[in-house]
Formats: sequence, structure tokens, C-alpha cells
Amino acid sequence: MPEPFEPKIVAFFCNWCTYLGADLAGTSRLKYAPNARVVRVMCSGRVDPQFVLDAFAKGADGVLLGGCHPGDCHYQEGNYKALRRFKLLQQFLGQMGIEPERIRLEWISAAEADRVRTVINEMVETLKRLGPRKAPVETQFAEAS
Amino acid sequence: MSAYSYFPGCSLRGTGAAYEESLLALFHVLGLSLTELEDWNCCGATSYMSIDEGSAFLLSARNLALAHKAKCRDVVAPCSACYLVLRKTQDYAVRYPAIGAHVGKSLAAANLPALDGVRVRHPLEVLYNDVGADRIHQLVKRPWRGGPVACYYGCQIVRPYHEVDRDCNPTRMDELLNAAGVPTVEYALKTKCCGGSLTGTMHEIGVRLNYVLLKEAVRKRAQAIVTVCPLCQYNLDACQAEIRRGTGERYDLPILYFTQALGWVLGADPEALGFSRSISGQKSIRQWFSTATEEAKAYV
Amino acid sequence: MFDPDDIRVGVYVCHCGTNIAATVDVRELAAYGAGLPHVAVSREYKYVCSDPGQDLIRQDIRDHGLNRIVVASCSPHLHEHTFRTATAMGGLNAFYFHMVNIREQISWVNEDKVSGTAKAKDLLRAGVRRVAMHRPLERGSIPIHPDVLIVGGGIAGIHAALTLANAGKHVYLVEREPSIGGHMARFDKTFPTLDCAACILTPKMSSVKNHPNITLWTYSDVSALEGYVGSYKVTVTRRPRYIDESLCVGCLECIDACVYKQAKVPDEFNYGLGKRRPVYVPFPQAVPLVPVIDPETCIQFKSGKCKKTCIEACGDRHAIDLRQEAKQEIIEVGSIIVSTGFQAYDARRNPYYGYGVYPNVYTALEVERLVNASGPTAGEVVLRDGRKPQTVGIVHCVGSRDENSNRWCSRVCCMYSLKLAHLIKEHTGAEVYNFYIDMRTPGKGFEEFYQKLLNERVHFIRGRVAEIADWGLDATEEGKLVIRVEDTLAGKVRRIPVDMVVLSTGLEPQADANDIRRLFNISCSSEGFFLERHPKLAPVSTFTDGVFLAGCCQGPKDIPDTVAQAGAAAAEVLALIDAGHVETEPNTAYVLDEFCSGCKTCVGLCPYHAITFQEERRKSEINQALCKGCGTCVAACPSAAIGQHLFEDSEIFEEVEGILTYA
Amino acid sequence: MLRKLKFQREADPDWARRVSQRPGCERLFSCLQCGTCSGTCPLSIYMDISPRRVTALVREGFREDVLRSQTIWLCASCYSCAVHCPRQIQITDLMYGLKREAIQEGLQPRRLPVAVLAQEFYHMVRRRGRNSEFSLVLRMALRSNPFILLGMIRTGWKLIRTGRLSLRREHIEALPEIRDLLGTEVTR
Repeated sequence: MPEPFEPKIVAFFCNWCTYLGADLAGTSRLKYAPNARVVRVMCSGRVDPQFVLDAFAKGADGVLLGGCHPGDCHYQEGNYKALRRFKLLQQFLGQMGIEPERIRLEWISAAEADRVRTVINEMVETLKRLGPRKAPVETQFAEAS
Repeated sequence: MSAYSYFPGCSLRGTGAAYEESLLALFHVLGLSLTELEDWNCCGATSYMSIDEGSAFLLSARNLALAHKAKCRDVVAPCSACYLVLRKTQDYAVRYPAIGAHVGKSLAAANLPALDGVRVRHPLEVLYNDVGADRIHQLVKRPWRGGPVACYYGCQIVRPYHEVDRDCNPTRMDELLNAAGVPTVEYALKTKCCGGSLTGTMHEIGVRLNYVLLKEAVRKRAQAIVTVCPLCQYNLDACQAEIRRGTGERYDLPILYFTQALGWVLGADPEALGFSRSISGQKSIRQWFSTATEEAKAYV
Repeated sequence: MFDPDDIRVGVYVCHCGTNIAATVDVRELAAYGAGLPHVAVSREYKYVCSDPGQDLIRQDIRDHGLNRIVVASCSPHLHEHTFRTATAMGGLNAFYFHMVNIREQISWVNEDKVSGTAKAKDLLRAGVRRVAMHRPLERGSIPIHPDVLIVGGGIAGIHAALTLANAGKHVYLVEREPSIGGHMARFDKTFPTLDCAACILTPKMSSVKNHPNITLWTYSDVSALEGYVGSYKVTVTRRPRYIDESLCVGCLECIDACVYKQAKVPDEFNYGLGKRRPVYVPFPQAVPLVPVIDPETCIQFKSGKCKKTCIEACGDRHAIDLRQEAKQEIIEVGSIIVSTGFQAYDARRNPYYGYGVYPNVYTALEVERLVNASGPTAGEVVLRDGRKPQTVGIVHCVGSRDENSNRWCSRVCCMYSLKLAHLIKEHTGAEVYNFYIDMRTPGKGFEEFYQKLLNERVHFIRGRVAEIADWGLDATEEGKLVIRVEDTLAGKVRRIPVDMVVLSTGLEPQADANDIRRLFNISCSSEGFFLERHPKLAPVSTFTDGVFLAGCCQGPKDIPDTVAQAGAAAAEVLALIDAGHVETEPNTAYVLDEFCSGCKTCVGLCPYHAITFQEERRKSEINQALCKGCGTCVAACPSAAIGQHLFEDSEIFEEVEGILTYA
Repeated sequence: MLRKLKFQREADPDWARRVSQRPGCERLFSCLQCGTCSGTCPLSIYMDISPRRVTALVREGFREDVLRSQTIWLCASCYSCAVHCPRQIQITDLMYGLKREAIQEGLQPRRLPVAVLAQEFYHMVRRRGRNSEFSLVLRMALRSNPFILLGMIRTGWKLIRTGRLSLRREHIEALPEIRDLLGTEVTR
């Protein structure tokens, strides 16, 4: 029988909230799906839409962005910038034939270890439901980036 | 005019007859329509639940389904036990998918509709939310000639769900009665247990529980206890003679339903309020609720 | 021998004892690492962070001419600094290093070894690809302004302030109440030694007042904060007390002279157990000893028709100024200690205990005032009607260890309950009952104190009180408060009639903890207390450099622990100040002139105003000292003309690529 | 009589686990043994094992002691314990579950009226869809302890006089519907 589909998620976590939330999940020994691969950035505001497009182009099934809660950004307002870009990005991906559920932006504080677990588990479920990404889009991006 | 489905439950057809009568009379004077669920069945309350939870939920579910069928989706359940089981069924069917699936499957098998949109209501909370104390106050027709009363809420309408009223020191019955000009006393035991069916089974224990309830009510200068549940009413009402024999303390308090008290004040036909069905406190009841004296007053 | 231009990566996989090795196949991972492009050496080792582990890295750098280092172990927040130093000691630039987190991100959150190892390979691959792109960087350094701001004048703030001031540093101590002293100033005795709180606190308070290096601002709040470690700009709002601190001599004649002959206003300091006048000092030993006029209750403020006898009494000192207005002070400091304390749980939230309903149900803090010689009853423990209680019940864990209110143990209640039990018995000779779930006496001399109480015949009943009511079953219970509880050790349900109930309320975060958190840009743990940088390795630091924590704002603790923590915070601050400067992460953004189109998109984005536009060159320029390295401008630049050290696009692309290319 | 020495072989840890999976019992193992349940329970004073000790025994898997106890039958389901438990354990649900199990295993105290009542109630409702108080009490008494009836005569008469005791046996029309409904259900 064929192996069950294991989606691969690229996660961009901000250094001060979400990444620490993930660290806390670790120290609290919370168990969650192994599908996410975290890339640490200083602030969710650093996440260049190109990173996301590139991730999809290279075959990611989903991309997760994690930042501090509104008003809690370590750099005052980076997360708002991230939010603005995210909205555009989602539309754009839609036109590219990528389901909006494949990209997700979450505010997760350093204390919300459990949120890290839930969000990642949820996302894995969603992606399993959506199945692997359609090939054509991939090539589109390969040119794009 | 708001319309409600009515689930009497077994007690209101027996020991709780006065509750049904006064409830119907009260809803009538308030212009609320109450339509009995056609061919309702036992709610599957406490005792049943302790044999077989699965089918207890199903029994409740059928009644809720009937309401759904009747297109009249607010089900009024006056008996606390019925209210709770119906409410709990609804809640657990959502909270525990296994139970939900089981209920759904079974309803389908008996080709009954699903439960969605059905709301389980208790008359106290209907009067408080849908009618309101102010409206009650405006509608007062008769003066309250009785003494101060202790409002006794019992357990299952305030626990574990808090939609009828909060579980620590509930006040809605007090508020309604006060609005209707009925004085109430501070009653610390208002949510303590009356022993439910234990008076029938573990008699002595049941009686003891009711003794404590009565004692405190009297200590707080209450001249009657007002209840919302047929079982509470029965226990407090039927125990008094025995307590008198047992303790030598003289208890003869009328144990009323809040629907009787309000029904009287709002001018319902006293005959229709089932006062004659009370065992204890008949003396006070005759004084307080006789229209004869009322007419006499009218002459002088 | 080795060509410096070709990239030679050293990979080090850490077992972390069994922390990693248990759920990640470290041998396989190391072997896999060896096969990756550019990797010259790949090893696994029990504890790479240990001395021998670090030596291993240094040695390999020399022997194998490594010029890039990747360590796959714990979170960079824990050991990135350690390994960068090791890399530097090996003779490489510290930033030729990258850390792969396979513990917090994998071994601790994943059960099966197969998927764990697979994930670890992805991350390692990404790390190796990334580090290949790294470039040598130099740390910047910021000078540290030697002045310090301390927020909150409880015992924590006071102790930290004195420690720093004695070391010759200038401290601004800001307290929102009219006097410093916090909760401790309200206590009578302290456990377990029973030495009087005032005797140990008030001397410290007055030396705060008199210390040349301390600027004390009470009745004041920090209203704004900008800047960063080394140079913070702080705005402090000083609320008007309508009495000029510089002119008042603390004779308190204005208070006696007030037209209110009796004190009528429930006084805050005694939780309303006593009364005060509209002009008052919270307590006799207040620091500063300067009265406050409360406009809410002062006739002059309410009607404008007062004889103003207070002003008369003040006479030619002219200290009273009813037109005084809120004043803003703006100061520069290099570091900050937050010691804003706790608030007591509101016992009304447990209605079944009858607080606020039955007059003789008290909270522990109220009783602290009753037993206090300088309290509203001059140390007499009496009921509201003046009677001495003959039986007293002390209820532990009110608002602690309860899913329905606060889940945490408040740590001090057991001990302060024992203390109150002792004091109440001493003052009244009453029978005292303690109702506890678990007795927690882990501190120095605490267990001995518990023993002492047992021998004093204080009753200890293991059981959480179910309810407190005023109805009795018989004469012995009439007119008493009846406590219903299961004596879990005797295995009996008991009804215990008492005259007085003391609710040992728990500690919880200040109501405005969230505003404070935002103001100082620090995080909270799930229960709302401020979050330390690391529970063991950085217990008084926060994730914001230059901001430190002391006392109960970080979590419930007793006076000894609070003072110890305050000392630790002061030491951290001193280390910072005496170093004179702090090294900064070289993760700043910079403009590549050749690509900058001069569109100015970036200029408005920077929250630190680090980006200026050079009109003559038509190019943006980033001030390296001001840039905090968030990278927002980098992501926003339409012509990719901005780079960020340590987080270059190329580096991140490589990392992503590494994650996703299936090798 | 509860033996004071417990052998580990009497314990059934897996039973404890199974109980903890019933609705409302999920947090069973987080019990603090604080006794709030027993303290707030109006009937604990008549129980042979206090509710707190029930959770303790269940947790340790001492199945028989619990299922044979009177305690579970004295629970009047007033939900006091459930709303006050600092660990939010739905003790009422726990008790229901134990009652059911006791009946299935036939471990309930013999002739204990509560248990008999429950069973009679159950059968009556399943047969007729409704319960008729009079015949219910009658059957309960006959199957447990007929002397109960003597104590009830006085009250009974008063009820009849005040028209509160209907002697006719209720039943619903759609009995087949009930059968279909309960037919699918798996008795737990």
C-alpha cells in the first residue's frame, strides 16, 4: 500500500513570541505532529512574501507564519506589517491556484505553548484533507522566483 | 404572543398536579400559550439515568424531537429533574461526539427529526427573561395577604447549568415575587438538596434533610416556602406531619409553587391554582387565598 | 594545507544525555551530516555544551581547518552564545556558527524516533546550507547610561534601590501609592522568625528617603517609555497630592486641623477597617511623611466652600497648594527593574465563603491589620461588634489551586496562615482551626514553625472548606459562623462553629499587569505573572535587554525570596553598568546603495526612526546604532536594496531550500 | 464490612483508566483529595464511603469496594460536588456510571430500596414510556422492604384525598416508536 501523505510545513516564527512559545511547548513536553519545520526570524515583519512563494515553489504543502499578539510586538508594530502583507499574499496565492488554507498567520505569545501544538496539529489535518499540492503551480513559481 | 411547548413530565400528572394547574392558569393570565407535547414520554430522569445512560439520553431526545416536530421549539419543563435531563441531553450530545452520533442514529431509526434549534426552558427563567419583573409588577391584581415566604430553588435547575439562575445565592424567584408584592426572606438553604426520591427510599434520611430546610425557613421568619419543583414541594409538604410527630416542633407551613403565588397575585381564578391540594399549612392557605374575604372587603 | 576559500563545515550532534538521544537517532543523524555538501567533520557527543564538547569544536577547527560550525542541540535561546564563543575561541569569527534546535523542536515534542530523526535531518540539512552563506560580522556596542529606574516601592524595589544606591549608582524609585512599603508595610510580624515587619522595613524605608543617590517619586506612575538597553527615555507622571513635598515638614498639623473633626473616609491602607480624613498619611511611618489631599472627599474640592483650616494650620510654610497639577518628569536611564508586586485574590469570587455577606468573615490581609499594633484596633483582634473571638477558623487556598479561579499555589498562604494562627491565639487565646489541602512548609525554619504551632494546640484539619454559613442546627451553633468541611484524615464530615473566619487569599497578578507588560515590552506566563528569560539560568532577566524583574510581579514568593531576587536584579544591573557598554547582536539592516531607488518606502516603516533619507544622494541610510534588527524594512524594500546581517535573504532562502530538498 | 487491609491483587488499575474515560470523569486522576465534594454533599454524612474516598478507591482500582458501597446509591444528583470541585470533576456523572456498573455486575446492595426503585422505574418506562408514581412505589416496596408501605399509609391517604395520587397506569400511544428508538441503543 502507498505511504500516507505527510504534508511538509515551513513555519516562520518570530524570535520573541512564537519561537519561545515553541520552546515552551518543548520544555512542557507537549507532543504535536512532526510536520512543521521552523525557520527563526527576528520578527514576523521580516518575512518577505518571496520566502513564502519560494517555499511553495520548492514543494512546501503549507506555510505557517507566527508572530506576537497585536500590541505585543517586540519591535512595536512589525506584526501589523506582517498582517498587511499576509492579506495580499493570500489573495495572490489564491489566483495562483493555491488554497488559502495552505497559508496561515497566527499570533502566539511566549506563554502559549498549547497554542503552538493546536495550530500545527490543526494545520496538518487541513493539509491532509487538501492533499498534496498540484504540480502545475509549482512550475509557475519556479519561473516566478 | 410567545408560544411554548409544554413537557409536563410524570409528576405533574400526579403528586405535582397543583403545579400543572397553577402553571397553566398563570401562563393564561400572562397571555402565553403553552401547548403540551403530543404523546410525550418519561424524560429518563435520575433513577433511569442510574441504570442506563445511553437510553436515558434517547428518551429525552425523543421529547426534544417532538418539540422540533411541533415547530414550537422552546420546551418548558417545570419539573427540575425533567429540565435537567433534557438540558443535559442537549449539552452532552454536542460535547461528546459519541453520544451525539448515538442519539442522532437512534432518532433516525425511529424516524424522528434531529434536535437542532430546540431550547430547553424552565418556567422560572421564562417568566424572568421573557416576561420580566417589571411587567409582572404592572400586572398585579390582588394584594398578597400572606406572610413573608422563603424561596427554595432546590438543586437541579441551578446546577450544573446556570441558565435558570446562578448556583450560589440565586435571586430570580425572589425578584419576581418581590415585584409582585410578595415579601421574601433571606434563606441560606435555598439551593440545598431536598433528598429527591430518597424520602421514598431512604425515608429517615429524606425526612431529616427536609427538617433542616423547614427549621431554617422558620428561623428566618418565613411563613411559607415557595418551590419550583414537584419533588421539593412534595417532600417539604408531606414530611411536616411526621416531623411534628418526631420532634414535637410545630411545623405547619404552606409549601407553595411559585406559580401558585404569582397566579394568585396576578388574579388567576383561585380555584384553578390547586391550593386545596396542599397537605400542610391549609389553615394559612385558607386565610391567605380566599376570595370570600376579598369580596367582603369590597363591600365595606 | 586547507584552501581558505572552500567551505569546510563541522557538524556536532548533541545527545543532551537522553533528552535528544532518546527520540532522535543521533548516530544516524551525525552519519547523515557527514554526507552533506561542504561537511568536513560530523560528530555526535553526549553534551556538546560541556567543556570537553567545546574543546572538541576548537580542536577540529585547527585540525580540520573548519571554517563553519553547526551544532544540532537545544534552543538558540539557551546556548547560541555558548557555541559562538567556542567558535571564536577556535579562531573563527563567532558568526560562522549556526544552531539547529533538535530538542525543543523535535525530541521533546515528538514520540517516535523515525519521524523525529527524519525531521532532524531536514533541519540539519537546512542549517548546513545556511551556515555556508554566513559572513564574518562584528558586534556593535552601546554605552550604558549609569542611572537606573525601579518601578514599584515594595520591599523588592526598596532593597534593589538601596543595593544600587550604596554601590554609587543613581536610582529613580517610582511608587504609585502615597508611600513606599507595599504589602510588607501592612504586616505585623513575619514568618517564621516572628520579627516585627516594621522593625526591619521602616529603617530601610527612611534610608531610601535620605539616600543621596535615590530620587523617590511616590504617588507617581511611569506613563511612557522609549529607547533600548543603555539609554531609555522615561516619562513619569507625578499625580498632585496638593501638598508640596519640598515645603512640607511632616508635622501633620493640617490633618488635625481638617474641618472633618472625625475621620469619616474608609482608609485604603487598612482595607476600610479604619477611617481617615480627606487629608491624610496612609500610616504613621509613611515615607515620605507628606500628607495627601483626596479631592474625592475634600470639601474644598467638592463645594469650594471650606474654611481651609488646613492651610491656616500649615501657616507660613505654605506647603499646601490646592491648585497643584499633575507634573511630568522626563529622565534618562540605562536599565530598569520592574517590581510592581501582586494583588490579593478577591474573596468575593468564592461566594460560598460569605465574604462581604457575613461581617465576621475577614481576609488574611485584613487580619494582618487587626493584629498590627499600629493598626485600626491597635493590635486588638476583635470582631466587628468589638467582641473578642473565642473560636477562629483559618481557611487556606482561597483562590489558589482551584480550576474555577486560580490554578497555581500561592506559596505563602500556608506559612502566613500559621503565623496568623499563632498571633491570633497569642492575642485572644482563642481556639484556632486551620483548614488546609496540603501543608507546604519548605523554607528555612518553616517546618519547625509548623511543629511549634502543633504544640501550641492549634487545630489542623486536612480538608478544603465546602461552605461557611450563619444557620445553626442547635444552640451551640446559633449566632456563629458554621464551617462545613470533610476532615479527610479523620474521615468525618464536620460542622465547626466559629466566631471569626479568616480567608487565606492567594496572590495574583496586578489588575493592570498587562499595561505594565506592554509598557516595558516584556512577556507574561499563562497565569499573568511576568516571564523571566529562563527559569533557571536567567531568573531575573526578561527578553528585553536592560529590563529586570524582582518580587511577586514575577510569581508568588515570600519576603526572603523577594529580597534575594531583588539583590540578584540589582547585581545584574550593576554588571551591566560597570561593563559600561553592552554588545549588540550584529543583526542590523543596511542599505545597498547601488540598488536603492530612493523610493523612501522604508523610511516610514522603521519604528526606531533609524532610517533617514539622504536628499543629496537620493538614497536611504540606516543608523546602525538605532537599528534594532527587526528586518521589516528589509522585507518591504521593493528593489531588494536592504540587507540584514545574520538574516540575509540568501541565508533564509538556503534554509528553506535545505528544509524542502529531499536528499 | 470493609476490610482494612488491601492487597494489591484486589486492585484493577485498568478499570480506573476505563472509568476515567467516561463523560465527565476525564479529570478523575487530577483529584486533590481535598474533600470539597464530601463537605458540600448533603448526604455524605449518611454514606459508608465519602465521595472523596470513592474517587480515591476508583483511582487505585478497588472496584468491588466501590460498586458494593451504599454511597453511590445515596447520591441524589444535586450536583453540589460537581460545581464546587476545584478540579472540575463531574462527580455526579462518576456516581451514575458506578451505579450502572453495579447493577450490571449485580453488585448493588441487596434489597436497597434506591437500587430497586431505579430498576423498577427503568423497566416501567421501557415498557410503557411513562412512569406511574403509585405502582412504582408499590413495586419498589414489595421488591425491597414491604414495611416501607406501612410508613407511607398516612401520607398515601392524604395524597389520595388531595387528588395527588392517580391510580391509573400511564402509558404513551407510540410505544413501537420507543422500541425503535431504544432498539438501536447499546446498553452501557
